[in-house]
Amino acid sequence: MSPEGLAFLALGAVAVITALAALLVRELVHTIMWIASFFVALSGLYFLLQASFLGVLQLGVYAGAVTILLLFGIMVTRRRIFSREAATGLSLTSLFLALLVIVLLAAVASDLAGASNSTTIHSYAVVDLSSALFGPYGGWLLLLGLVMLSALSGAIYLVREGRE
Amino acid sequence: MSDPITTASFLGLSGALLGIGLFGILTRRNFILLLIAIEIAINAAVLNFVYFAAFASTPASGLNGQSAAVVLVGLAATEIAVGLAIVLALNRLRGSINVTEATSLRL
Amino acid sequence: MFPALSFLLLTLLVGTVLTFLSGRWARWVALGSSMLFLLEVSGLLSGFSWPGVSASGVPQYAYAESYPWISLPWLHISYTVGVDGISLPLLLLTAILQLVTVLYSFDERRQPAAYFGLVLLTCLGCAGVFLALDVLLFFLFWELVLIPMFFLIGYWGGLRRRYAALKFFVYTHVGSIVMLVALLVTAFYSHAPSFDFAGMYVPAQALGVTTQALLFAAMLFGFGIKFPIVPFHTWLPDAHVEAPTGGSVLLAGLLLKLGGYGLIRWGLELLPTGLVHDQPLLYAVAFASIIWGSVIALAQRDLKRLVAYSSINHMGIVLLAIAVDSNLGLLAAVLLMFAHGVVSALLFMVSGSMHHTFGSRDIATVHGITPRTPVLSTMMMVGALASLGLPALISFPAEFSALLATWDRLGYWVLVPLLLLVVTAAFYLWMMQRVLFGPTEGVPETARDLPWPEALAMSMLVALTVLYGILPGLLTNVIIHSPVYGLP
Amino acid sequence: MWQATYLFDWAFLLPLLPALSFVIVGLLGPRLKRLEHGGWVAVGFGFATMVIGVWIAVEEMLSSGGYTDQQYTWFSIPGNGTGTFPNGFSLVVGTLVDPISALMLIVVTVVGFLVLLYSIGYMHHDGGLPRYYAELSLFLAAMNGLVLSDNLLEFFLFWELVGVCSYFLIGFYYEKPSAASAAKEAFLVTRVGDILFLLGIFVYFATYATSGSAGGWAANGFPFVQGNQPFLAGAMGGHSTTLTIAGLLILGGAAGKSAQFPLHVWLPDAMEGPTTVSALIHAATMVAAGVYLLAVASLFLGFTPADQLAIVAIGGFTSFFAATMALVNTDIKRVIAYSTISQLGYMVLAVGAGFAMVGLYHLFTHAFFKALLFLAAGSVIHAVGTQDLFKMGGLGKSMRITGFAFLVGGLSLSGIVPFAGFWSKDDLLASVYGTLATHPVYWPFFLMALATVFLTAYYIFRAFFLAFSGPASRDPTLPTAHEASWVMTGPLLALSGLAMGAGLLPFIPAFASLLPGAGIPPHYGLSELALSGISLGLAAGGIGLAYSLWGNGKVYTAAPNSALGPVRALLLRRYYFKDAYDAIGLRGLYGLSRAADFVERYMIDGTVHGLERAFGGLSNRLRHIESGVVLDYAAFLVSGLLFLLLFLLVIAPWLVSTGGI
Repeated sequence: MSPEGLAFLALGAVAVITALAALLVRELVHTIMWIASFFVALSGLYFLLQASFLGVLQLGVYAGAVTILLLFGIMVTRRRIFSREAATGLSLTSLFLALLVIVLLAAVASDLAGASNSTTIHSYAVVDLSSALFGPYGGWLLLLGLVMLSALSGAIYLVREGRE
Repeated sequence: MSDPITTASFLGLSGALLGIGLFGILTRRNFILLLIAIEIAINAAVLNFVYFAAFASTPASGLNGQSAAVVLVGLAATEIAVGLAIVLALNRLRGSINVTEATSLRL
Repeated sequence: MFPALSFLLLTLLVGTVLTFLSGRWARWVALGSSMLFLLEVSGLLSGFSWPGVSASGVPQYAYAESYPWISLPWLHISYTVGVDGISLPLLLLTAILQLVTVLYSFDERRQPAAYFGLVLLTCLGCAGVFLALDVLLFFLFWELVLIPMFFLIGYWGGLRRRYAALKFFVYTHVGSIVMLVALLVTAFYSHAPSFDFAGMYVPAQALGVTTQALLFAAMLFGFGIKFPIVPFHTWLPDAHVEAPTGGSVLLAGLLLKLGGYGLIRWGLELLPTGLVHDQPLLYAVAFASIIWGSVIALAQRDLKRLVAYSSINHMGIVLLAIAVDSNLGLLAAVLLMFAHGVVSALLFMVSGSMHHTFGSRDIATVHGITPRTPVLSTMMMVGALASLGLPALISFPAEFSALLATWDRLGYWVLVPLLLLVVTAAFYLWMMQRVLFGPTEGVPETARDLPWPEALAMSMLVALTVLYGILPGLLTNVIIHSPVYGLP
Repeated sequence: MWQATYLFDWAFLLPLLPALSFVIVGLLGPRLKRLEHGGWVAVGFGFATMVIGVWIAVEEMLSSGGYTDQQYTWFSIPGNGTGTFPNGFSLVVGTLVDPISALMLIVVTVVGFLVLLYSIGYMHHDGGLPRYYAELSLFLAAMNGLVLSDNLLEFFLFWELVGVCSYFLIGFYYEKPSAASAAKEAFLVTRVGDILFLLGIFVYFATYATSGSAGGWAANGFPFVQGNQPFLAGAMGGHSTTLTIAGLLILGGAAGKSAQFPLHVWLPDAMEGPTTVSALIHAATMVAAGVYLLAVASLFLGFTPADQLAIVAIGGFTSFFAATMALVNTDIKRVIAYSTISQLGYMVLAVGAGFAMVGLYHLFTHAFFKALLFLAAGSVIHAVGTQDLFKMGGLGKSMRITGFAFLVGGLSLSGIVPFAGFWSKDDLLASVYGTLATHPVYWPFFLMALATVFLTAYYIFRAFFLAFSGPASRDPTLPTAHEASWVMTGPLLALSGLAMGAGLLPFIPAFASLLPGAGIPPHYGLSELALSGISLGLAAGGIGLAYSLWGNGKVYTAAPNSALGPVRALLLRRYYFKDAYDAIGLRGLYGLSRAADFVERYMIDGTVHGLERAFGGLSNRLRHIESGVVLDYAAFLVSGLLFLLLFLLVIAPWLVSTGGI
């Protein structure tokens, strides 16, 4: 087994475990820790796939910014929230639904087993990606910017003072 | 043991992550946990993009996948921002961030 | 070539928009626009020459225009318009009825701009239906008719107007959905190269018997609700009774014709085999409508309701004439639609005038009006006699041809519509006996004979009734220029 | 130099001139006060029509049986080489002047003109005169058109038009509910006949269109003549069942128009109209149109023996049946109306027995003496203001001309030699008698007709004696009667002359050419003379009985408990036919209609409203699914995704494997 294979197995296992843990632990603050680990594990997977820019982006945006934001949200609502997920926890129906999705997706995946015989991983220079982003995908990027802008103003509107 | 880096294994991984995300979405009532579950599901999708970008038939088409992933990451971040704003507003209005209590959507 | 039909639609559209915008001058704008419309249609009539069927067996149309509208690899929708002998008389009817409706309602006080605008919009939609030769364009105009009529009933109508308007809308809308589905299935299932009539003509006719029969039955339902056919007719009496007079006139005179026209144009022409296969169903429905409409009319006290039910009876005869599928029958169907358009318009105007002259349309309470309102009485008499099929008036040649065609196909079954003619005569005569004759009762002192706009509008219809009754050739010579008559 | 055909080409003026008069009087009548509200205009046009009509008839006599046909296409469909009408189809209107239509022209235009003239005096005091003269002119136009029709369709067209004129004129006094009701009744009952007639046209049409020579009927509508030959009976030889049905349907139409049993009920009620209208429309012309139709049909279309029997039966029975009802009636106009039905029965009988021309002969004489009787009765009504015979009396002294006219009419109707009625009725009875040897089944109907001679003489002289004999009127409140002006007595005298002399006209060969057929002019052999003697004896007996019971101002009253009482009641109730029809119409049809209305409101609409409620309730339940909880929506979302996945992975492959797609 190649080192990449080992790394994949390890990172994949970490991702699954941390994701589950993030949703199942009682303490909300622990959740943040687990989800941060999950983001890092995914970032590792991206590096493994030689998508270094995305890996960095994942680290920066998710493991950094999003985690901080979530933490911030918990802190602000701290006083009133239950620190634990006090409600029912597992709903059997939901669990069943989710498992069914997993099974079916796995079935799709097994259908596709061996679909890709290529073992060469494309690696891209950040320059390539950026020229793609500002070239053919410029419109998308612009759109993203607009979405972000409107989301920003929306968020500000939502949290502004004096709103009953 | 053969090389575990195959399409099936990556798809299985992202499928499992999506399932975990969905599970969270369906069961968690804490709004923040809901957001986290959504993030897990989105990341499962991004993982797919990155994987197929890496094993695309041509380098150019691989760039497509990575670009989409970048846009997705951006969107997810935006979503978190708006989501948290909603959390704050909900917290202030209702004194609770239990999503099952916010039912004014109903007719 | 000058795009005459597009010009016509454009002037109609401009006239409608101007009417909506012109406030208290609306009636004059509407009148001018209607006159222009009639003038244009007269021009079309005088220059009408039908190009016939092309060498490849595809029908062609006079004044035809076609421009691509939506063009995708799998979807070709075009703006295609044209007329032949079937649509041109109905277009003429539209122009006539628009003019007389505007004239009749000339003194409308409630929101005149909106009222006249909606009347013109309804007629625009009807004209579009008669002109359109593309499924989607046809459907567009078809639905366009629905909206102004909904508002005409719902705003200017009688006491139960909301109920009536909603019933009208729901019924006809259900019909149009089924119709659209049937048309689309015809287009897709036959792999027609485009959605226009000429493109669908040959492929649709090549469809299998079962397919055609099913599609035709669906179209019978879709178009039949407009007809209306029993038992999907109950929207009609309510809509007529509650609608303002102008609305009733357009409803009976034009909207019912849309069903008949659609069934001929898109049903019979595209799916001839289906029609033949569905003939037993068609006969059953037609007979049911003829019997039901006539028998129920006898029990009505409200004049408008009575006329509404007699419309069901007459449109049943139209359906019968279409169902027998012979060139005489189709001639009769179009002629009868025209005749019914004129006569029912006259009768609904009479009902409307009766209502605002005597404050009631109840034939059981208003008696002996002739000495007080001779003009109104004369109009009522001519209308009733024309409707019961008196020779020298417009319905006779049409009904005669229809019945002859029925005899030709069905033999002694023709006794059913024939005997119901007696019942039709009975309820009209009874109505006249009660309302026109006998000692004067239930007539308020203030009752005055018709104001001039109403008298003028009705006189025009009476003149047409007599003119086409004596010289039906004026119409039939136009009608026969259509592919359904199988002419060379 | 006048060409013989010159005026034939102008035959279209005959319907056109009165139609013009209709338009002029109808539009300008109210302004023409000095011209009797347009009355004189109508009279003028009527006179012009009479001149042209008689002229054409004379020309026709001189042309000895020629046919002149002018056709105009009404509307047509070109043929397409296939289908039922391969050569296309055209409906024509035309004017056909042939012997019998010329004969009818004399009747229609002469009586029409005389009645119009008489109306100037008779109607003078009535309101609504423009309407009256306009409608009467329209009637004349339609009647002329009917007489000149050259095909069945055109015949039907004018047939309906005279019907509607009759409707309007019966309802002339529309303020009277009885008049309005009678008008409706007349229209409806004849409408039933019209429907049968129309179906008869269809049957003939279809049969001929399939069996006739190419380009025949289908291409030319429904013509009576093909060239100069009656043609259809031969052409339809092989279709006896169909022909029988068609003949019966034509008989139905004729029965409606000519008030034959069982569609006779409307004619007595039609007496609600002005007497002039009764004279013209309901005695001389329109009601005779049914007989004319039968005659035309027998000549050009042909009847099968079964048809003939039916026609004979209807005619013979009606003549007797109507005469019985006239025996007891107290209304002077209704007595004459029943006699009209009875006489029309004679004509129908003759046509059915195969003597169409003899039937028309009687139609011709009957038109004059019956119009005379009505106008004389009108003169009486005009003078005394009542129609009740039992209030009148002694009018013979104060109204000598009228009394004379009524007497002439009565004698003619009774068939007393040498008045017009004698010749035609005698010819008719003799002709029918001649067929008894070969058709013994006609015997009962012949005997009924013979008995009717007695009844006729009795009831018309009963009316005569009641009105004119005796010292004075029985009701002292009646005004003193006196003769009206020349416009009324003039037509009476003219018609009296015709009622005396018209019967002899067929002995002139030129005139006889208008009635080309067996029995014209009458032939008097030994058996005919014997039959004449019998019928003269019967008529004289009837007159004698009437005189003994009612003469010199007597009023016969039967013993209170005699058997005549219930019979009289039955006759006065008209054998309950009208009551039965009212029951069918009112209770039957109207009840059915009410029931249907109930079904409509509560079952058809009820179903719709039920559906509406069902869907409303369903949606009321379903909306609770919308809990507003975001997580529930998410669950729906996931379920949708699951469904799609299941479909793609499980259902679709399964469908493909089973060949479902």
